[in-house]
Amino acid sequence: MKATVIVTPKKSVLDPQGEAVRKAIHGLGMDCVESVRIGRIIELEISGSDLVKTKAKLEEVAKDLLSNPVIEDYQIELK
Amino acid sequence: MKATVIVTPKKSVLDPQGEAVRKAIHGLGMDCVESVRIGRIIELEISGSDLVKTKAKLEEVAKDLLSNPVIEDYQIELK
Amino acid sequence: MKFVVLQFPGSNCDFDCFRAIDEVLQQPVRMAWHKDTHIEADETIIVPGGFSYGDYLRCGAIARFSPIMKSVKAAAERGQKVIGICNGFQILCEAGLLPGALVRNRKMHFICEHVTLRVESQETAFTTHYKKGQLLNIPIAHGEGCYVAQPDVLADLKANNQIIFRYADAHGQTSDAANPNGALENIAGICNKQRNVLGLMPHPERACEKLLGSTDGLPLFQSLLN
Amino acid sequence: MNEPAITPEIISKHGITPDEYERIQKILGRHPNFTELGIFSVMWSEHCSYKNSRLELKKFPTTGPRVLVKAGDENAGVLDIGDNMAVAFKIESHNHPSAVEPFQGAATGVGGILRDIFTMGARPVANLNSLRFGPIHGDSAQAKTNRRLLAGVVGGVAHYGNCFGTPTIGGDIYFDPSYNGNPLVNAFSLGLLRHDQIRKGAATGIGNPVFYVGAKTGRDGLAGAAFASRDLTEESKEDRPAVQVGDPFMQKLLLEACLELYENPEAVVGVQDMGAAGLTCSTCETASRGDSGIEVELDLVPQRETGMTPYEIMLSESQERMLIIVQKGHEDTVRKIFEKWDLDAAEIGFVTDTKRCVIKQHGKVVADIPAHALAAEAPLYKREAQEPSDLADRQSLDFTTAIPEPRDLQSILVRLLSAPSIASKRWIYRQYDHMVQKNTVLAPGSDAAVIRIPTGEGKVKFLSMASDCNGRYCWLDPREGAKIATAECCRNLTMTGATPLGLTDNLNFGNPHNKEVFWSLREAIEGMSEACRAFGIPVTGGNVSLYNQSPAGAIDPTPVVAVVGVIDQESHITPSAFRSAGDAILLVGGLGHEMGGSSYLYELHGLKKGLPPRMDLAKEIQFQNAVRSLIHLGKVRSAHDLSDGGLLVSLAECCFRTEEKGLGAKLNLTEDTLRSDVLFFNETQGRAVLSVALCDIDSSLAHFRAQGVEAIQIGLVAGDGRLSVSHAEQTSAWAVRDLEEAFEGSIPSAMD
Ligand SMILES: Nc1ncnc2c1ncn2[C@@H]1O[C@H](COP(=O)(O)OP(=O)(O)O)[C@@H](O)[C@H]1O
Ligand SMILES: [Mg+2]
Repeated sequence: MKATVIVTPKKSVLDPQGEAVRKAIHGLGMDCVESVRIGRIIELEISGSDLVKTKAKLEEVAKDLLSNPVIEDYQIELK
Repeated sequence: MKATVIVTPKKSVLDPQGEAVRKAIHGLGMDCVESVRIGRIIELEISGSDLVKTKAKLEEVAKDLLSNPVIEDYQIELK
Repeated sequence: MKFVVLQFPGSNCDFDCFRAIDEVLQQPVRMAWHKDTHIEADETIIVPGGFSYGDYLRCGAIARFSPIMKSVKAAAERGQKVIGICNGFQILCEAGLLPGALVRNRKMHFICEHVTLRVESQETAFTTHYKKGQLLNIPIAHGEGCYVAQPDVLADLKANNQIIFRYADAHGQTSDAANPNGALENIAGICNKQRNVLGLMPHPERACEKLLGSTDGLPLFQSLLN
Repeated sequence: MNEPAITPEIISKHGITPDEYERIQKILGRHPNFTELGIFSVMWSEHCSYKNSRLELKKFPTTGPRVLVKAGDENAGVLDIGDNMAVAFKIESHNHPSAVEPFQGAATGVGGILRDIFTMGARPVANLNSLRFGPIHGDSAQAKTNRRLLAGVVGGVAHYGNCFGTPTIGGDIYFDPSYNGNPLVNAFSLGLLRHDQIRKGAATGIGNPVFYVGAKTGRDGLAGAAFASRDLTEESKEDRPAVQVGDPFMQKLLLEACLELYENPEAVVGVQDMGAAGLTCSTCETASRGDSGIEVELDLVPQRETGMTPYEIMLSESQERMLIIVQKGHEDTVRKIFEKWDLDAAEIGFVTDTKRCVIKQHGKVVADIPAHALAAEAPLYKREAQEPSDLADRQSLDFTTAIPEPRDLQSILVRLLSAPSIASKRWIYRQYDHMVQKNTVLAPGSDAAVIRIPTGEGKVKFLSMASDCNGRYCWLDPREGAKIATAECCRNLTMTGATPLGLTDNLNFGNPHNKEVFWSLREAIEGMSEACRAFGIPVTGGNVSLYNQSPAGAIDPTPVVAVVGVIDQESHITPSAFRSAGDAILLVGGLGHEMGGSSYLYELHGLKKGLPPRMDLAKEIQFQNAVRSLIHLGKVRSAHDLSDGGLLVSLAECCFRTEEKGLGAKLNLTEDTLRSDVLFFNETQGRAVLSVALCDIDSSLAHFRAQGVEAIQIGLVAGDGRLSVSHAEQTSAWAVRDLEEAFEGSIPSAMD
């Protein structure tokens, strides 16, 4: 199986990295970029075939390890 | 417009971060995870409506700034 | 020999480099703000360590677009000497002045400590005061100093004798245990093909005074005076 | 915008008591609106007003010939170090934010204290951090949580300090179950400045513009100050949006821009950072100090999010922001400098003579409060104190019957060295850039850190600093524990050759409404005051963090102290590790005997019991003066104090980090009235092991005799990499390499 976990900063939380990149993009002449938010994408290869169980476990891993629920949201895709 | 740029480490390049996370996932008891690769997801809000022009410019930004072609691949989604 | 130290927003070893040149090496040196573009034809350029642009996105990724980097590129092409230390090394790689890239340390942590380096080549303007195989005590301080490169690039580096420093143990062995960050083949510093651009993760400017624990970094700067 | 009506629930949700509400009404002459209620609630929170501790804090000695800015007057105290140079330093807690989000909580804690320092006009040149966690070894859920907290906190301290470019050169850390669920994160920073560079935070000059510089305001850390002033409960996890994210890069720019601006003294009237309660605190405090008023239009405040209410803007704790009162006519100087550094600089208001803080939004007044009443007339409480009912039980211990004399010392020493509170902290400080700025002479790992201070014209001085506090001692006897913390910190400095100059403290305690907690707070303050008076060092500032409780109860009383001292000559700087084989080892300060509260009892027998060591301040000072003067005579090759774990632990530590030389020690103790475990592991204060060259033994011993300090030679530095001790016809020996492995391996074995 392949899973993708996308972790992004919560909307109301400061994303200094996104802000720095937005300015840099303006510096490259692309002023039309109004906001930038930067997250992580984690691609996993998983053995086994029990989708339901894997999903449940992955949910836990995403919450406890891959993201920081205080400041980030996550999304899981499993196929 | 909203654009998403996904930057992932090239297969042939060492991804110490992914490796460290794989080990940590095993530590949480999810041994079935065989490999982990960690990339960045960059979400942009863009003003204007010229899709073609924006796409071209974004392509340039993704190549020059958002990714490092030595170690990373990128993918753009624009809508 | 005249030196110029670049200053990016977030550079924090700029004054350390300045002081090493000014106070210890006692050579003329000036600072250049990243928005400036002027570099004298007889200046050796130091791209200092720190966290240019907060190390956001990738270390050095944003700094390489600073106006002064065009002048640095031009100067390098003219054969002027350029040293990138730590974040400076990362910037030079991002700017394409040096091959390869620097990624997160394999244990993910920032590491600040003295390490042993082995001099791999004396054949650069930066290393004439060292001997090949000499062991140096020089500190590192970085979170993303793991050097990586594609196999063909590595082959090139070797073929052209561009690997200048490797991490080694006290006996000079480039063992895995002596590799602080997981760098490919223990690589700590490389130069370009023309041998006038040097990048290294360790901080030679922090190893120029006995009081601070080592003087092994000083010969690097002294080499340039020849 | 419709604001909630003021109901008793809303009032109590803001942590305001009915009495306090009445006081607010009296000050305003009317009911407050919602925004004003929020403003009072943060300004009158414990964190900002010290309402529960201020009466006690008055007991500290705060004056002295070197004091240039006194404790409490500005953002940090300032001390003269000679040659027209001064240091500004302070410690600050970020315990509760770190419990909820360790990485960002610790990072913003470091950011906050750095801002306090450069607000004073100083460039930060050194950081320390004092940490407390629950135990990190084992498979329990609690141990896992503690490891996550430790990793996050250390990562956060490193992230901020490393990027900002100030070396983190030391600190202290202890592990104890009382910190489960309530870790302590205290960050210290020290900055350097010339006397004429001291900046103050007063708003004066009617009509002078008020500038807001730095990061934009968002809904970060809403009501963080109020949050830090409540018990940590399960629900406080729900408070999570209150966590702010730090941007050390932005702050580095802010530092450089501010220091550049200060080079134009004619342009700057006053400076105040925006810490807890951001805009509220900074406007009210500058107006209160200047005996003036301030009027601000919120529409002019740079904002990151849309639709923010006055309440949200005033209470936001967004980081990396400062308020600057500018001399009228110099606005462009400010704008130009901040533009160079790519920072916002917005003129948001002006100084008035109304003595009121008037806040407007869209031209309409949304808050109007007398500045002085708000900032300086917070209620003060004299809390009730009562000695803990079980104190006698805690302190009672019949050591000889409770603990059988061990047969051999072999494994005891190894276990002590691998106790995380004693073991090497390298795993931590290796993550901190402790060398940036190129002035670190003694790095973390020594008794105290030492940095070089250029004082102009090629001249240099050296500063030594350390932080400390043994919470176990304080739980057993807070008065004595606080004295010991102060004395031990000074002792650490003395070992490096330094003379202590001043102290900053962080009082970490539980809920002050608990009489026993308040008693321990009072005891600690009185003990620390007594010690400071004895050493002749002023308290230049500090921080109080109360409500450090988890469901299991209060933390051990933890009055952390950080002391700063000066070394005039390079040749006086003394390391703690042995230097050469053949040197003589002296034990100074006596053999000692006190076992109460010791690491031996705790780590080997699981006992947190007994009367902790007594602190005889006169004797301690006599001892430290004698060691320092011998160092200044150039006779001391190495000096290391005895603290947690006692004599053998200190001796082992003296042998470490001598890899290339492979040093050891050969000891012979002829004393035979003490049990071996008492002799080797007692924690009697005022003691140290020194090494001196053979030719200096007699004169050194004579020196101590003349000063009335006990000293004996106990052995020699060995070149065989072995530590061996003979006592009472028994010899124990260890390979230093094995001991060092236990010492170095302990924390990594839990964390990696
Ligand atoms: N949290 C920390 N951060 C940085 N350095 C630390 C920290 N904790 C301890 N250290 C360093 O480790 C060394 C040993 O500390 P400690 O065990 O408190 O020594 P001592 O018992 O002599 O006071 C000191 O140099 C101290 O600065
Ligand atoms: Mg200690």
